[in-house]
Amino acid sequence: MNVDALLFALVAGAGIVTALGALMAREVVHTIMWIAVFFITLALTYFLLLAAFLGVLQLAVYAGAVTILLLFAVMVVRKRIFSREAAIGIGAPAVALTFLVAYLMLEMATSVYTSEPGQGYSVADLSRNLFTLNGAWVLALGLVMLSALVGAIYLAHESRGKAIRSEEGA
Amino acid sequence: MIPLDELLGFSGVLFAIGIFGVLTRRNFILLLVSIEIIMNAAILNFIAFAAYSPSGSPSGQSIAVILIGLAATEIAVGLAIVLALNRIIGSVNVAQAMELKL
Amino acid sequence: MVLGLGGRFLGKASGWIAVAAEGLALLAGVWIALTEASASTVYHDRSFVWFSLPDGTNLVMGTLVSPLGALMLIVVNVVGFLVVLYSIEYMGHEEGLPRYYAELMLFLTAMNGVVLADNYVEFILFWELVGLCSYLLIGFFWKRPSAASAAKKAFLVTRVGDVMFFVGVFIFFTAFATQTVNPAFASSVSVYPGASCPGHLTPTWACSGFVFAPPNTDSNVPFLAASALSGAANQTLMTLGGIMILGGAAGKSAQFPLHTWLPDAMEGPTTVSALIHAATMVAAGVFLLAITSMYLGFTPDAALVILGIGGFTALFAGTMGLVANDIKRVIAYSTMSQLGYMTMAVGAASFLVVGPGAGMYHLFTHAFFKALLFLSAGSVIHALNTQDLFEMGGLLKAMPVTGYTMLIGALALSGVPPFSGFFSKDALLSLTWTAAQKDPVALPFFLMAATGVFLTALYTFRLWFLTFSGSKGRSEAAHHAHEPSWIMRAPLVTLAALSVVAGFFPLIGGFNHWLPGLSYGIFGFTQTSKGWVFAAADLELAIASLALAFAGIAVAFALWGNGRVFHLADDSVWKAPQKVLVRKYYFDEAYDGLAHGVILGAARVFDWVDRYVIDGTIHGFEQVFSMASLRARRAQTGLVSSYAMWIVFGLVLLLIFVLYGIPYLGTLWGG
Amino acid sequence: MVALPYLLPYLPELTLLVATFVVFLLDVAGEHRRTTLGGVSAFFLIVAFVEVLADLGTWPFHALSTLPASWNGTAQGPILFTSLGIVFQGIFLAIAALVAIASLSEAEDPDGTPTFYALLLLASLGMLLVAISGDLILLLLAVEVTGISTYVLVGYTRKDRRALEAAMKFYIIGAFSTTISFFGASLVFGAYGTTSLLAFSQVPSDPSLALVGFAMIAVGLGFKVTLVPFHMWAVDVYDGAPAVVSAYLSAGSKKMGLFALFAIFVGAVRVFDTAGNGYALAIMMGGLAIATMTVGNVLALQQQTMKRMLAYSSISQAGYMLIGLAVNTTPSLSAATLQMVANVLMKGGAFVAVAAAAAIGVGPLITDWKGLGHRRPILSASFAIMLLSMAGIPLTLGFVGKFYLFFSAILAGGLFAILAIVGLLNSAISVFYYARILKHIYMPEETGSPDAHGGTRSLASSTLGSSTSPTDPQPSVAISEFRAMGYARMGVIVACAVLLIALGIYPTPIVTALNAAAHQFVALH
Repeated sequence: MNVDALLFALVAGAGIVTALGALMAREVVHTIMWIAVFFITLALTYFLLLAAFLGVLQLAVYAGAVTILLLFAVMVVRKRIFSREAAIGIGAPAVALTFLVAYLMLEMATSVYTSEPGQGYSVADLSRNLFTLNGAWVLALGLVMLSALVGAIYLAHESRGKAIRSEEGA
Repeated sequence: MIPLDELLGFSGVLFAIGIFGVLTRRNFILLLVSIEIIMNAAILNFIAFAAYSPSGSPSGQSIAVILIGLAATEIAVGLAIVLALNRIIGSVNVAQAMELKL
Repeated sequence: MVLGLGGRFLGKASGWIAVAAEGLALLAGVWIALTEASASTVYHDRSFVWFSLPDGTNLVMGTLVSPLGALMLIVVNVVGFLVVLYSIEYMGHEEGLPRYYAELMLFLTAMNGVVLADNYVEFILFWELVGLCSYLLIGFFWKRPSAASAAKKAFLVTRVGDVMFFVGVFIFFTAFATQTVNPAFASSVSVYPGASCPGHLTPTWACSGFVFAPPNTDSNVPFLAASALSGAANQTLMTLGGIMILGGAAGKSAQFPLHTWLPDAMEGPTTVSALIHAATMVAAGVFLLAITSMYLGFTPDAALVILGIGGFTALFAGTMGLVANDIKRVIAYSTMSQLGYMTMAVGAASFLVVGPGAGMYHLFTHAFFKALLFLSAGSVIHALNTQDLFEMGGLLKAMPVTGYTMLIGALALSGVPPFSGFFSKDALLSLTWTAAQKDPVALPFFLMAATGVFLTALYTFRLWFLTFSGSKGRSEAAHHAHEPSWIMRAPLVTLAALSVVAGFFPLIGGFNHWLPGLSYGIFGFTQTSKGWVFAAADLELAIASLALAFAGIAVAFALWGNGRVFHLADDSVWKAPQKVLVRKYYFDEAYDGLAHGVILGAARVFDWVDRYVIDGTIHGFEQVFSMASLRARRAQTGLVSSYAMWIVFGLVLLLIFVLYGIPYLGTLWGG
Repeated sequence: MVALPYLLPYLPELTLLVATFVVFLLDVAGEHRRTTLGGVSAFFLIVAFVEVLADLGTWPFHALSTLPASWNGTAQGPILFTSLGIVFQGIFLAIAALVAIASLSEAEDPDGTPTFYALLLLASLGMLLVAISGDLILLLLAVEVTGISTYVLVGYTRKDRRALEAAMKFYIIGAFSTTISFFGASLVFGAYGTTSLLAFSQVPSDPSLALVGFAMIAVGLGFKVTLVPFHMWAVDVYDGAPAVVSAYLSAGSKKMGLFALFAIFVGAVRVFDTAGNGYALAIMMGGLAIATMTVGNVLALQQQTMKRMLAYSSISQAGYMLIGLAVNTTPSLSAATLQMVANVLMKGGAFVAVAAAAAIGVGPLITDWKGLGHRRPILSASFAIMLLSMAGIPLTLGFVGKFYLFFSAILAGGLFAILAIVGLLNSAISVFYYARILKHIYMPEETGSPDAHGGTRSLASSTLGSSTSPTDPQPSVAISEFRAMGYARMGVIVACAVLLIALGIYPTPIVTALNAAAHQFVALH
């Protein structure tokens, strides 16, 4: 077993544990901590895959920005929120479906086998690909962000008229 | 380098965990987290496939960059919606918002 | 012609505009029909391309004035005109007249469209429209819940038939699309001007002009031989297709399993009943079978089924007519019964591979006397404001015109010479007899039909005697009855005249090709290449049917004549056989008690079947769907996680399909 | 180098982009009136629509070689112009313009109005991008542009609890589904090494990876198309959202999802069929279509409120249209597109009609429409035409579309006939509930009912409606009917009804155009 495989086993194990931990945590704040670690494990995976730029991006955007965003939301809502609430009625089928999906995914994964060595790319390669050949993606992402901006500002903003219900505790 | 099938297995398990979260959690923020887990599984796939790309093209990484941006954007909108809803029903539990049914 | 069709849209304002428009249409229709009769070629216009398929096939909204179409054109527009005229007074006091006339005009437009369609697509389009108009018109009196539900029922039941019709047409299309027709046969058919397909006759959508018997040729030559198909068509598929087409026709023409809507449809205005549910729309089903009969010729099994359904309906509806007390319902059952005859005749014609002339002949004559019966009934209802037969009686003095015209209609319906019904009924009976000789399977149905002749006379004259005979009425209103004005009388008289003379119409030279294959019967006249010659081969049959008709009239007279009241379908009807014996005032014949016991029993059984089995099935379906709907609604819990779960469920199904199902399919079909 | 020739093909998209910024500028300038903002939006949408029509009229309107080398319609670039895509652009713009005009009659809302129109324009821009995507990722991103915009549009009356709840549900299910489809896209990318749509017609070395990916994409887009069992959000969302937004979702974003399915699966059929020896994709899509038609229709039977009934009927319509993909021939795609054109007019029009009725105080229940036929003849007649069209009654475009669709299934022969038969049976079932509504509308009202004349029971939220409807003495006068329910709204409704009939009687030109477009589309993949 080479070092890569060992490291990956560790990182992947940590990823799975933290993902589950995030979903099982009692407090939402704990969830966010778990998920931040989860994001970091993925970033490590990207480094192992020789995608250093992506790893950095993952750290910055996910482990940084997204986590903060979620934390911010929790702060605004200011509630101790039930996370372990009973999955009423659909718990058993949900678990069954989950295992079924996991099984199918693993089944699919075993069909793939590559013996060729993997490769890394320089940031220059990446940006050339992203901004010339696939510039339309960036454009479309820009549009997504534009509409998200318009929508999020509008929804998060208090309306100019009176609010139906004032915010609690804030 | 990590074998592709193991990577796919990892992302597949993450996918299943995300689905499990979406199905069982009632807290909107946890739902967002679950969806993010799935999205990360997808991004992992793209990066993995880029690493093993036969044509040596970094397209997969490009897509991963785009998806990271997309996921963050999506979360922002989701949080805006949940804040607006929280103002009215005073909860972020989706089980509290069940007026529309049957 | 375009003027005639377009003119119909004008009739939005009120009755007289509608009368004028329909009058115009009548003139146009008659003109078209007469042109057809005298022309040497069939008018066939396929210039209006409705839409084209990617492979270059065009769906054409063509106009085909075929011989059968010309016949129908006359029927539809003559009856239509008279009914619209009649409506002026009859409907004069109702609300929503513009709606009524608009719907009536739309109906007539659609009906003309059906008649002039040159392919099935166009046919289906107008056919559906006819169904819609029927729905609207039955439900004209929205205020009555019964009318609304009757409208719904009519629409839904015919819709079931329509689905079958679609499927049947599709099946025929696929069955024929892959077949090439024997060129020798094709060339022999293409001498007939209606065969518009150049060179070869592939009944595809691009080229599906309805083709009928070659006109004016020796009609003993089968117009289509089953051997015409070079390759063996898939017989099972063809039979299925034929039965499906029958389903469509049965829906429209109220044949056995799909008949339940017609009696209920009597909730509509009487004029509508006369026009739609007696003369035209219901005839569209028979017309459909007639124009399809060249295809049905390929499937003797389907033809036999059609024959059987028709024969059975003829008897079945006849017995039902015997126990109904509502004047309109009696006529409605009689309509069903007569439509059964027509269906039977077309089935027999297809079975024998001859033209569908006999059935169409009956359709033609029936349209007039049935419209006449309905309109006279309407006149009675108009005068009395009741539809119950037992509240009428003795009206002959007060309403002589109505009474005598209705008598003519009744005689025609019963099949008494020289009224038109006799000829056409004789023609179709003798055709069926021929079919029964060829294949004994048809024999029971022929016997049913023959019994039907007796029943027809019986219930028709029950109706007439109860309404008009006797010296005084059985209700207050009946004493004060009076004739309607000339606007209502004129159509009655006209129709009565037509009922008398319509039977002779095929004897007129130049028109006989309108009724292809009509060589059997007509009171012993047989069509040959030399014209109509007297050949007494079927004389026995004619006499037998005449005897049956007279027997029916005699029994009716004995039971109900001269104002006698005999409640055949009393409430305590299970005791009826005893009652018959107890109340045999003037007659002592044993057969009577027996006959009525049997008939009544049959009527009861049929009624029960109708009410519980068939209606029950329809309601059952409604119930099942409603229940399923209610159950399934519960899944819509409002909880977003459960929606997500359904998504995952679907995802898992799809994944299983692609991971295991598709490879399995690969091995299944040999890798 | 001159930029203009390179930009010319993108004229409709650019028009909408300009329109969005004009709306922003107006917002910043303090202009919040519907008449201005909506008018501007509608104007630009119509301009874009005309541009699309001009494109269609002169197809091929430009040589692909004039495009930038990396963006032209080869397998390399993400942009791919197809004539069917242009047709769909027309459909998207038509529904957007319809919604923009109809929404002029909505209540004034100084806060929400600019957002509403900006998002409407952005969502339409996303749809236009979907129609010219030649690349899976661009396509999914464009779908997401529309998705994000519509999530917010659903909840844009943000004080309304039901609307927000609908937005929340829509968002969760939407985000979940798109994420699944991105996961699928990653697998497809892995199998092919590229995301170009044109590449999907080859069979990759690892088909099972691609198949799983395609199945996941089908789930993600099936959510947009409201295929059963991915449909459950739709009913709640259509119910909770403002009616014009429901119209947009039902007639617009659903068509976008269908086009995306077409764009992906028309090529991908070979992967399925090579692995499964024919019929595999047809079985999958056909199964979904059958489930969708049947469940939609059966559930519609028991609905009590008008919007939920329309939602279920909309679901069943999606099932009919999916037949086009299951059959996957030129006529069937053309027929499905024709059915979508019909759907824009009838579903869009019907939801707008619901909004119009709400404006004069008609409640949400189907029974609340009782007797409306006598009070509001124009609205009722138009609505009745739309219902008849949905039921597939002749002389309406709905009939033509449905007929052509089933016919195309028959033309394809074999097992596809099953789809046609199931479709026919379903349209027979659907008559049950359409007829029920018609019956209510044209039933005479009970005497003594408080709202017997002139809609005095005015629960209208619309200021426009509530101010005029009680003083509406002459219900049969067309002018007053238009005034009570808003000129713009009524104009849209009547125009939809008239077009349904006109195209239903003479669909020839549109069918010809669609056939040509579908032919090119199939040949390309």
